[in-house]
Amino acid sequence: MVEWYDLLNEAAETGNPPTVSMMISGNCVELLEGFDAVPMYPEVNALQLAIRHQSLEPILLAEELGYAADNCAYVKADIGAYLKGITPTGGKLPKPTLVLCNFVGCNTYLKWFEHVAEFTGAPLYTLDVPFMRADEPSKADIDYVVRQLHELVKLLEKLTGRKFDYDRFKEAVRFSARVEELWSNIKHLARTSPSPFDAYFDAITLMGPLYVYRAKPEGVEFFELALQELEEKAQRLEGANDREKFRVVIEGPPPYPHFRTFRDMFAKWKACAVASTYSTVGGLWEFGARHDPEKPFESVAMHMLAHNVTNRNYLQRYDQIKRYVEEWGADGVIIHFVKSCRLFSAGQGDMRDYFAKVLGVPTLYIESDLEDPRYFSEAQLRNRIDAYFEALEHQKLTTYSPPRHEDTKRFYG
Amino acid sequence: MRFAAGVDVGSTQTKAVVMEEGAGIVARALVDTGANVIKAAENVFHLACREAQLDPRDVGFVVGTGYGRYKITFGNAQMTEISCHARGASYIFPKTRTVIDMGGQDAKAISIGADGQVLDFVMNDKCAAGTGRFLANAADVMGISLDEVGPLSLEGTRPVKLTTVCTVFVESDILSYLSMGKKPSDILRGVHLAIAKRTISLARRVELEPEITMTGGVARNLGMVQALEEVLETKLKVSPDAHFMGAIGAAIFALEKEDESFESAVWRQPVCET
Amino acid sequence: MRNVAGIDSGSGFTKAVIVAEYGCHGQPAIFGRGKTKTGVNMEEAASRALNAALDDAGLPRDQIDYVATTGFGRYGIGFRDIQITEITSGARGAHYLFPETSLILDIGSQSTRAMSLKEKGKVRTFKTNDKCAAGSGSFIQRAAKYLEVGIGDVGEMAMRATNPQPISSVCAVLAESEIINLVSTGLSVEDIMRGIYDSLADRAALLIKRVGPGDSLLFIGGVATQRGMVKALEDRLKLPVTVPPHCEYVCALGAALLGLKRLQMNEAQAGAVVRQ
Amino acid sequence: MIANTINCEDIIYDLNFPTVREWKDRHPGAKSIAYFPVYAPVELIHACGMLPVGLNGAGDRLDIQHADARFGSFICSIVKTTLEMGLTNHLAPFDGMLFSSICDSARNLCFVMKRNLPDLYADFLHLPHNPNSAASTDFLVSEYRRLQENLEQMNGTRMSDDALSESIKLYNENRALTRRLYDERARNPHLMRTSELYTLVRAGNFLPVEEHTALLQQIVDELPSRTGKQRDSIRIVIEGSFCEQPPLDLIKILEEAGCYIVDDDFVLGPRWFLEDVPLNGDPLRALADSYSNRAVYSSVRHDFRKPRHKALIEKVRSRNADAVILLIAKFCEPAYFDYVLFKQELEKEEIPHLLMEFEEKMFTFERLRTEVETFVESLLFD
Ligand SMILES: Nc1ncnc2c1ncn2[C@@H]1O[C@H](COP(=O)(O)OP(=O)(O)O)[C@@H](O)[C@H]1O
Ligand SMILES: Nc1ncnc2c1ncn2[C@@H]1O[C@H](COP(=O)(O)OP(=O)(O)O)[C@@H](O)[C@H]1O
Ligand code: SF4
Ligand code: SF4
Ligand code: SF4
Repeated sequence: MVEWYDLLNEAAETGNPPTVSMMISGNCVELLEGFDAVPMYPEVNALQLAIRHQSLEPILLAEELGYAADNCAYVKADIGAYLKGITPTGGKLPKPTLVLCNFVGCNTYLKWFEHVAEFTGAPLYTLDVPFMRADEPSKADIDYVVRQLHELVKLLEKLTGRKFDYDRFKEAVRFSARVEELWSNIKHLARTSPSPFDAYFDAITLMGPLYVYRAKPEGVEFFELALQELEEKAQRLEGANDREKFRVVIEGPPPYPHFRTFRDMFAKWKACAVASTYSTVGGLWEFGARHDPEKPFESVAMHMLAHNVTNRNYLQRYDQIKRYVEEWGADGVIIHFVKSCRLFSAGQGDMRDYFAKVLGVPTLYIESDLEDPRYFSEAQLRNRIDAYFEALEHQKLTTYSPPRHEDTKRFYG
Repeated sequence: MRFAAGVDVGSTQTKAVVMEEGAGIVARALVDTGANVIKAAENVFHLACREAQLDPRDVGFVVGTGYGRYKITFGNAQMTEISCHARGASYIFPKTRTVIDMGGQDAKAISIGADGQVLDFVMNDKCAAGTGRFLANAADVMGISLDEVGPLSLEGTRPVKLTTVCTVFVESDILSYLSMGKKPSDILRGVHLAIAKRTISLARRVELEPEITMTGGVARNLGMVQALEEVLETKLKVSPDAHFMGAIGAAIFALEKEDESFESAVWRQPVCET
Repeated sequence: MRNVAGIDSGSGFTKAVIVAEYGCHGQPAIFGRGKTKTGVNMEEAASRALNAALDDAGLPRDQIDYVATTGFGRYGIGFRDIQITEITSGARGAHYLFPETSLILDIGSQSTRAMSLKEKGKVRTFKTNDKCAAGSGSFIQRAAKYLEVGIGDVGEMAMRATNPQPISSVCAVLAESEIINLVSTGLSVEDIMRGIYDSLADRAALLIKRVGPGDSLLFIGGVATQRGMVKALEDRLKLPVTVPPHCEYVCALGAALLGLKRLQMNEAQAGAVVRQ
Repeated sequence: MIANTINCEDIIYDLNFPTVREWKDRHPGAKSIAYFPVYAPVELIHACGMLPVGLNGAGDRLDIQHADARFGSFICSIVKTTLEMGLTNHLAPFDGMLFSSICDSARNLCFVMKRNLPDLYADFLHLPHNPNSAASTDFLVSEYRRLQENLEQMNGTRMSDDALSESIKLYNENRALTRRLYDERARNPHLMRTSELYTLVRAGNFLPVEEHTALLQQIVDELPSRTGKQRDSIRIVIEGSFCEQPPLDLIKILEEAGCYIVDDDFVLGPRWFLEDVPLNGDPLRALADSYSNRAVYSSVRHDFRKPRHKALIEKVRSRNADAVILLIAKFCEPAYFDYVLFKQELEKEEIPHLLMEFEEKMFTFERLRTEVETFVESLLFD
């Protein structure tokens, strides 16, 4: 991570290497490799600020500019920080060569990057990815994205003055496929009890490297190491917490400004997240999807369309969580509503309704925010979380077993 | 013969119940929480003991609940009011599947399973809109006692539509309706319906499966019970002990404590968290 | 020589001000003030406030040529000639008292308003808070009740705070039990009161920041009589905060001044008609 | 029933959708498709022999009892009232419901509806956000084609290109008349009150296009005979109500407070093309191409060739308006975001503006009345 920020700093100083801001979710970083360009992820900046307790100041500045209290605080923090010249590491951030809005689901992306382009004066390209309205992307969907990817290559050649290196691109896709394989294997380790790692809190710390190095040999190295360590831990039956009492699936982003406090509320109950939707924002691979070096453009398109949680529709997310509960053997589902994020949160009440009422899975619904420290009421969260685990405990004594797949029909497909 | 007690330190009123194994509830006590939470808890506990003709030392185990539970100095353990209200309700009405608790400053809905375990719950505790306090304020403004608001509201035929849910501003709302010459009963009916709607739309987040039991102090307000029933279109179970439900649940847990059905975090010793 | 009455029918209190057209050296000047609880009958409260002001000015009722109303009850007063919103009138009144004013905060019993002015005391932008008591004067009234001190004294007490107690609750009602707990843990009323002012100041600051920058703030409305609140604002905003004398009458004053303008305009037009 | 201006208000506020029911009685077996009120290809639905109906939420005429539990805090009212209608069987007259990629809330609503109302055909259209790309029109053609096939399947009959051209023609006429009325209002706001024009246009959401066109014609014809005198009011442009609609009473309050509304983005549903959809060539492609190249801008349509804040300024100038009121639905995130750039641009151009937040389900307007009156006063008094 640090090297990455240094690289960005260098780019800011020297104008080299070229940098492209884009969204983490469903990104096409492999394509950038073909130009030796470095990705910049405003989301990472925003969440780094939040973890470092630096997010409130830029948020307030943004609100003075007219951003509403109810706008996504990621955007407010990012824009505010840009205008204030704040960066997570204190280093410089370059003016991006291109602001690439890879639109995968979240409509806020469109606004966010429109504003970044407006404020930085950098050129903007919106790569429009059709939302998953059916189970699988249609041919038209894929063609549309692929054609835009080719347009993007032309544009980047113009902006960077560099020729697109197709072989580098193919190789990058190969690295990605490998990293995805490793990451998926890590995720699957959580099926064993005790789980050697927490697939929410620990997974999030692993996500940084995943985004920055997915398409690079460094990424492969890093995750081979990580997998090995965790496998050994699993061998020794070592859990994430000293003793695994509850296995839960967590939906929704974490409250970064209060990350530790939040984590402790679960640790206190020896509850371990065995899977989480948020850790699939970068890519959803535990169900087998991979990039394919033989069809680089198509597979990048497929990744953007179908293999990241944000571009998948709500019912597909229900299904994903349901599979986690069943195949990863979880006792319950925690839905963390974040005020900022309508993509994740709009309709989570219905999700709760589905899991609690239709499937009968013990479900906890809690609210805070992923970036704005003001929306975090410790006492209320603790009260709810305690009550939830008190109940789970009671149920584990009585007879409760997570529902099996066949108990409930899928909605479509 | 074993005794155990539950103390529910609520935001508005503090309740205590003493139970005897086999014999059920042997004593109840209720005091206003007031400024000194610790004191209130001790008073109510001793009152209950006195009524049970017991020396507090004869009470084997005390479980504290309610928002002030961590403040209880003499308690052996705490549990959240959610677990306790559920436990109490299903003790009094074994067929209870849903609990609606309306207290002084919050409202909860709890969905419970066959043997009283909590399946799901929601609560409103960020904004006092639509809680017991709302009613208490309304009563103040109209210069009538809490016991009267409910019955009076039942006489209302043309409920008014409140323009605010804010527990503070509802006062001026009511005043302006009075000045328009609206009947107090109609105004109160409007107030009760507004709260009922608010509470139910919160409660619908959990499975509203019958039987539905209402607990908490507001359950003593017939007007509220009736308003809820009207919005829900079903009858509610309301026990004369509704106000004590949290304390009852706590007392039951306290009795259960002896037979080691649960080990674990629930039984952490009192730690004063602030 | 004509007299105009401005009546601010606020949700808590009704205030009346009488302005004479040529008071001191040809300028309009304040002749009298009156204040009363609004209660349920705005019209009646308005007459009460007006009469008080008349007594104060030593004028009979029939000497009033024009009545301008403002505040949330402005439409509820039958004997008005014109109604103006409390924001416009507040701005105008403030401008009359302090012509340099560019940034104003008005905290009343049920609402908080921030406004920035352009030339001649016209409103440039403004923001008002949502109907939530946590940001308004009635919060203080209730707090005072719970702390068992008079509303007249809370402001001074807060000035003596040594370590302010932050209030975590965002609700005026829920805050009360928090306050009670603070009291029970033996904290001083002074420190608690200051904590309440700080949370109010935080909310007010959000509004103020949204109406734009300024190098000083004029603070009006009943809450402005409370020095603790003034201090809290100064600390939070890092700006000098001025409070005009009789700060709760500023809206009524502004209404009177605007009313006077109207009166003069109408007559000018009437005159024009006659001349034709 | 032939609609007239008198009962427009009843039409748009009746949750039993009498006009839809009547149409269905007159066309046994024919289907009707409701659409979330922004950018829907009504022509396509019409050409399939179905009745397209723009749903504008339920306002304050339906207590939200169930929807709050599905869409919690921080979500706009129209999403909740629309779901509430579904959960309380108010959508019975409709055979399907159409959503499009306007915002996250509305999109998630589509799938929540799918789950809660399995019998209702709910479809989601992805409208392209990259009109710069040559590929986008091709894509939208395929997307419309997909919708067409689904509708044909519901009907069991094919839709002919001629039918589509015919529908486009009908809607072109209808939109031309609407544009005409908008121009008339801008010229003589005292003769064409917005509260009237609004109900008139909104009624188009619930009437067969032929009927609505007749209705519009009737008003256009009678306009010249109207008389009245100008009040001293300010000419304002309304921006931000493209989706959730403000209560009619709020619009009336704006007018009472002394605003002549000379342009607005109310009920975009039926009137979102700025010019006629061309009738030469493949009609479906013409329709798709018109979305990219002839559609009115709004906070939920992204076209980086022409920033929305520039478009707003143009609108203000061309209508020679004095000020802009950004009338935004509470919790409408697209509108919230655009406010920032609108604000900047308006300030640069020194155009006075006011931000007002409303909810379709609100019924008291004290605070908003005070805000708008202050705004008017700040422009009129000196
Ligand atoms: N006799 C009564 N009639 C009607 N309402 C009552 C009565 N007694 C108490 N209440 C209501 O019950 C509320 C307190 O209920 P309680 O469950 O004790 O709240 P908490 O647990 O938060 O203290 C009071 O706010 C009041 O509105
Ligand atoms: N005697 C007093 N001393 C200090 N503060 C007061 C006094 N009387 C009223 N207040 C404060 O002023 C507020 C009312 O201010 P005001 O501007 O009159 O409100 P409104 O115009 O909305 O009625 C009250 O809520 C209270 O906080
Ligand atoms: S709305 Fe959610 S997904 Fe979109 S940018 Fe904000 S946090 Fe990310
Ligand atoms: S609206 Fe009233 S009750 Fe709700 S938070 Fe604000 S002050 Fe408290
Ligand atoms: S009002 Fe705004 S947020 Fe709500 S559905 Fe419409 S566009 Fe989306």
